[in-house]
Amino acid sequence: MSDKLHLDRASLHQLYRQMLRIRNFEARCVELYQAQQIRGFLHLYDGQEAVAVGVTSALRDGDAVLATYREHGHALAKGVPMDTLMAEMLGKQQGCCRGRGGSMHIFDQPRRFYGGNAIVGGGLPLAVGIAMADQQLRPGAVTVCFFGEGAVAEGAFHESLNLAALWRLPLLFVCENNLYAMGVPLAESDAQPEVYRKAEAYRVTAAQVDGMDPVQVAAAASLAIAELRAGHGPWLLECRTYRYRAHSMFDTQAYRSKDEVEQWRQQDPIARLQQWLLANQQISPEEVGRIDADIRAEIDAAVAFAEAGTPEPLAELTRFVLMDSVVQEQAP
Amino acid sequence: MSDKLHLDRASLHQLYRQMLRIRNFEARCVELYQAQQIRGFLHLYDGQEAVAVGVTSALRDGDAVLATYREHGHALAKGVPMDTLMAEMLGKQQGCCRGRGGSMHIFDQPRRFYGGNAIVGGGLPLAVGIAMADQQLRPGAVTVCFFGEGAVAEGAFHESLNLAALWRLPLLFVCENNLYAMGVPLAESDAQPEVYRKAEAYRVTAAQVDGMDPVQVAAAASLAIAELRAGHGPWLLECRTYRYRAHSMFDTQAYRSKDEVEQWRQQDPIARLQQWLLANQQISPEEVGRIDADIRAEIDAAVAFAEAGTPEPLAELTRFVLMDSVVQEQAP
Amino acid sequence: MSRITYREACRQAIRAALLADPRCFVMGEDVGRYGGCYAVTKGLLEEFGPQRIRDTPLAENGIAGAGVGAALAGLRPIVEIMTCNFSLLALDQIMNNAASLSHMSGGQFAVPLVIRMATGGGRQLAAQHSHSLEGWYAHIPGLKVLVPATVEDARHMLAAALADPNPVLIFEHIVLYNAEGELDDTVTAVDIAHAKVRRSGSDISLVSYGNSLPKCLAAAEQLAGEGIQADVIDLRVLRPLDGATIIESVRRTHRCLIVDEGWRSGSISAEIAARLADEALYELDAPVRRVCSAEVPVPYAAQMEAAALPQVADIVAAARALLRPAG
Amino acid sequence: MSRITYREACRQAIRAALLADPRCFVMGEDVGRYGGCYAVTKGLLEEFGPQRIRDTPLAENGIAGAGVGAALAGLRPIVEIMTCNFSLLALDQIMNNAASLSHMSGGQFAVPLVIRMATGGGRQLAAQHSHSLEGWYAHIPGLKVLVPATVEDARHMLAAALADPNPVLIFEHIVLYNAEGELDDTVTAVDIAHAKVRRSGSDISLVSYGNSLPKCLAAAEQLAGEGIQADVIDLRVLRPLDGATIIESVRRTHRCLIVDEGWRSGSISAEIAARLADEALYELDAPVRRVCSAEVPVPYAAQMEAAALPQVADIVAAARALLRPAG
Ligand SMILES: Cc1ncc(C[n+]2csc(CCOP(=O)(O)OP(=O)(O)O)c2C)c(N)n1
Ligand SMILES: Cc1ncc(C[n+]2csc(CCOP(=O)(O)OP(=O)(O)O)c2C)c(N)n1
Ligand SMILES: [Mg+2]
Ligand SMILES: [Mg+2]
Repeated sequence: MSDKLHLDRASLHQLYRQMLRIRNFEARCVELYQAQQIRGFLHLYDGQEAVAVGVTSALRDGDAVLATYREHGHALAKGVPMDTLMAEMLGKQQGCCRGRGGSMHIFDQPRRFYGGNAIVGGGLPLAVGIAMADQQLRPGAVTVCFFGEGAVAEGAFHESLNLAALWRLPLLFVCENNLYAMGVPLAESDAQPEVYRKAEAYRVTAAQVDGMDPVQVAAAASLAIAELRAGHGPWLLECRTYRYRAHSMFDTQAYRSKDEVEQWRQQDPIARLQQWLLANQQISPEEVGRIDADIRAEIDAAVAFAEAGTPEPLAELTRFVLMDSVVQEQAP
Repeated sequence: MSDKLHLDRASLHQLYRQMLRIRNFEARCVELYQAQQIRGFLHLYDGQEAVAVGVTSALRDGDAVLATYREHGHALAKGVPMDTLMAEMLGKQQGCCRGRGGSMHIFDQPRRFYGGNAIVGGGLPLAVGIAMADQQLRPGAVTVCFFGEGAVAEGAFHESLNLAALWRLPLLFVCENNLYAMGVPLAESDAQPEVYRKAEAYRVTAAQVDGMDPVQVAAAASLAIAELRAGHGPWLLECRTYRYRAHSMFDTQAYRSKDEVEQWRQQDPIARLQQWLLANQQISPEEVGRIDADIRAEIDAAVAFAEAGTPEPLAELTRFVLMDSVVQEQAP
Repeated sequence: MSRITYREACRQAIRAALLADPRCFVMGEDVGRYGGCYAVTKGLLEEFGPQRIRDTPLAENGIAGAGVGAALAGLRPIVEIMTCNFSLLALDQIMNNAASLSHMSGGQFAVPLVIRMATGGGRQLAAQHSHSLEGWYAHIPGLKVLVPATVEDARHMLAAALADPNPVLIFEHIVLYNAEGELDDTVTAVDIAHAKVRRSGSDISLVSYGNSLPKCLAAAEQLAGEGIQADVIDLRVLRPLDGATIIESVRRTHRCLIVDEGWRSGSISAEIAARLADEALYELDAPVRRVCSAEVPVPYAAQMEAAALPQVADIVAAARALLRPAG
Repeated sequence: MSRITYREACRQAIRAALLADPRCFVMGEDVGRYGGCYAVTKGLLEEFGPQRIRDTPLAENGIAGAGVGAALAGLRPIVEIMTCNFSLLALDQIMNNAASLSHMSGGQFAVPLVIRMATGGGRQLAAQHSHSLEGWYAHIPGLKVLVPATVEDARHMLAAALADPNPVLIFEHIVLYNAEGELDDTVTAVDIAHAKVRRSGSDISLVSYGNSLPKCLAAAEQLAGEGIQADVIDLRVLRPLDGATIIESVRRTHRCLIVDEGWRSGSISAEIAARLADEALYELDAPVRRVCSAEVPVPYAAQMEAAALPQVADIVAAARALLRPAG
């Protein structure tokens, strides 16, 4: 593991715990999907946990986050409660979006988690606007927008980076470069496969980091976010990472070799951090066990909460198509 | 004038003649606009003539050109006959688009002039497709796509450069950087105001030239087009230029100073080329006079042709909304 | 009463909104230095400065999305998409985010965003600059769609739109900008829920909006000369559509002609006719007719453009045919 | 006769087109290696190679525009915009270029382009992945809009679309991909101009298309059990709309129910009702009714999604009400 950033024991434990929470939460989601309790598309973050966890470790409560349809990890890392998240996955009224959103549309207003967006690149312009508002209304707050390397080819990426740069917005663009957009490899989706180098076209500061290393990600994010808070304009962070499984729950994966997947699994951020922590006496086997048990309990509770949830009554179908008030501005 | 490219006398005369044709054609358009014979929007190319003329001087007949709503210059330079062009400006059946297009939508199928596009950035994706087809059907042919620096902020620019680069298309992107998009100066529309540097984000070869110097433009275009014909992939050429008048026929021009306009007028490509040719004995005063007279006659004839034209009958209103055949593939 | 242009009414509306709420700002292409492509925002940059009158690059999708984000996070953006022709580039943000976010998030967020755009034909701007897309936008749940036709609505609808917690699109007709009208200074607010009867008559209902309203009023004038009294309804709001006012009128007139600058097939006129065919079928003494734009990309030449768009003569002829069927 | 899935019929159609014309190629996101997001193009990359099965980056506007350009310059592109939800990003190219170019250029160019996209809801994919936009696209002059509902149309419409000199959009319903049907091997071509009566009856016309067709057929079956004979019309082509076939049916049944997965207001069902209210008013013995999607962004949860989309029971109930009005 990198030692660029000197993290204390508690912070390292937190990185480890958060990654494991995400990994195990999603493992349970897979079971629930197979049991047909979760339906629709289910995009797993399996392998990429270091990115969301590393970046959000540098955030404060009032900061905003936007992600994609592969956003369970970002939601959990940003503090969305696991029980309302799981209830949403099951389409229950008790879900954070009352069952309307599902896996691809997780929102959490109190945590400033602005989705969950199933349109590739669709979150980037939103992030620009949120950062604009924050620049004026919440000095010091930053917005982080996560997206895949596939999104980089979309016009929305280009327009958003330019706007953010022109207006020096406190906006961190995080490209989760997992090398594939569904089945299209990076080299066929982008003429410049070093994504971070795209930032030069907007005179935006950029860095490329090992997205399998939560400490390196956290270090880079901390640096970038400190700059953002100081008002120095947007950053682009490219995190090289990998998804272990199919794009959504199933595809033939004819576009890549088993070997390639296996090689990336060798660099698993969770296993490696655990080994490092143990080898360096930063964690005890008992602590490892305790974290594991805590997470298991949290997940069990979330599933129980979700399963006990009720369906939204059909009479509510059209509720919230139009709103009566600007809810996010009312005292909670 | 630059002497990078050693042009013979005839070629220099041709550059001069073409620029003057465009300048004087448009001067007449202004009169016709004031007389309300031309209506709608009228975007003048006044000041930018060196760009279209310089670039097209490097083209062959079978090459394709796309431009914007400011496209009279490109159309004339590409060989669109002045009479059908003028008839189109007047909305006559004898116009190249039978009066349906007008100033902003000049098309000429035999000359492979694919418009005339009133959506900023709208021509770029089309150019990608044309170059794709040519790569397969017309080896050696190239496509040139002209657009303003304002278009560079549009997603379409980004998507098109990436596609062209990935597929190594024979496509020359020509950015006519006249420093303003309507009233917005370059520094406020683009975080990276050195437009040619954007090309690096797609690993596209690029150059920046003085767009007020037709010889420099021609030299750069020749080089680029030779590379394109050899199959080496797309180029971006940024031509720094200036429009002397309002964006369309009238605006208050509060966004720039009279001084600035005056300074650019000092570098007028037509006046400078004329002076240079005279000073270097590359043209005689008589030849200058003859060119002038030729052009005047051509314009008079075009106006006469256009004025003698007839309105498209209303019974034809819906004709060509749907086509019966792929006309461009039939023998003419 | 004061006489002002529609353009000036739009300008006053924006100015008043900026004065009333510090969270409100204008963002769009050439809204600042240039003063707006139709000169609606002229002078506002000087008065309010570049943070509140924000010139943007050309990036319709980015700007629309930024408007949504800014609305989510506490501002009150007035986004100007210069004309609806360019709004096609912003449709993803408008439909998939602005219109969907509230419902999709289970009501956690409202999107108090206003998007203004110019619409319509009639100035020989040809195919790519003459669309009338307001009726088409009215298909999208989660949006409100306003079509001010009078100086009063141009002056006051904006405030109502800004007070609304939902994304509201306002379509201003390019031909109306220069139109003048009397503004009643005692009126300080309008609703954005109802259609309005602009002229009363009992023989036929003429239903329209935007720049078709003055055409209908002119037609009604002519028809009156022939002894035909038209009820002229200004829809004002295309979504949610005020079907009740239309049906109430048809119950009185038993005949309906809808005038709509959108292309005929699938236009808002179709929705109105469909509602009548469902909810007021037995009230109809004649077929429901429509005068719409011809189904062509609007051509440049004057005579062809005029033929493509609804004209007073077309309205008069269609109304007459409904009342005095030939043969 | 052979029994195949709709997906397989789509695949065979593409394969046949590629074999028939060297100018024809497929371009889109994940059409190659991945085999298409709904596995329609599986195996084609291996057979035809990367120049004819071209994987693209994510850039819907760019791809659609490139398709227009390629069509202008002599190729026969089949562009796949993965789903119609993403096509909003391509709308500028579709409306302002593909649909307008022929007319705008005075007939100098045709645009022989086919764009395929998946459409519809019913798989719990939620708001941003469940739009039914085919009826909305049918508003645009210059386009043709096809909605294959049967394996025969899935198999043969593409060839007709490619032979057409105009831009043709084909909407394939995500729920139909797995549906099986009998393909008559003696049929080698279909027209793309006419609606078809899929079941004959004299009591009521059920008009629909796409995934609403099997629902209407199931409803007709149930209604037959109650002694109500439904004429079931499959629109097949939403633009240009075959109004004659609909009106001919209504002349026989005097009652019409339109079933459409689009949002109700401004859907293609509205256009159909409007045509009836104009051209067949005196044939109607009952109001024209519509069963459409609820006007909401389609929600994720199963029971809410089902409630949002047209269902067989809704069709049966609406038809019954038209024939046996309560009270
Ligand atoms: C605009 C748009 N186009 C296409 C899709 C379909 N799609 C969903 S995910 C995806 C791949 C995205 O790849 P990337 O951005 O690298 O993210 P990853 O899935 O690898 O995390 C595609 C093509 C979509 N959802 N939105
Ligand atoms: C998509 C789109 N947005 C906005 C406009 C309105 N508009 C027409 S020209 C123009 C400025 C374009 O500037 P630039 O690209 O620099 O070209 P120039 O006019 O300077 O030649 C604008 C904003 C448009 N036609 N299309
Ligand atoms: Mg990826
Ligand atoms: Mg410019």
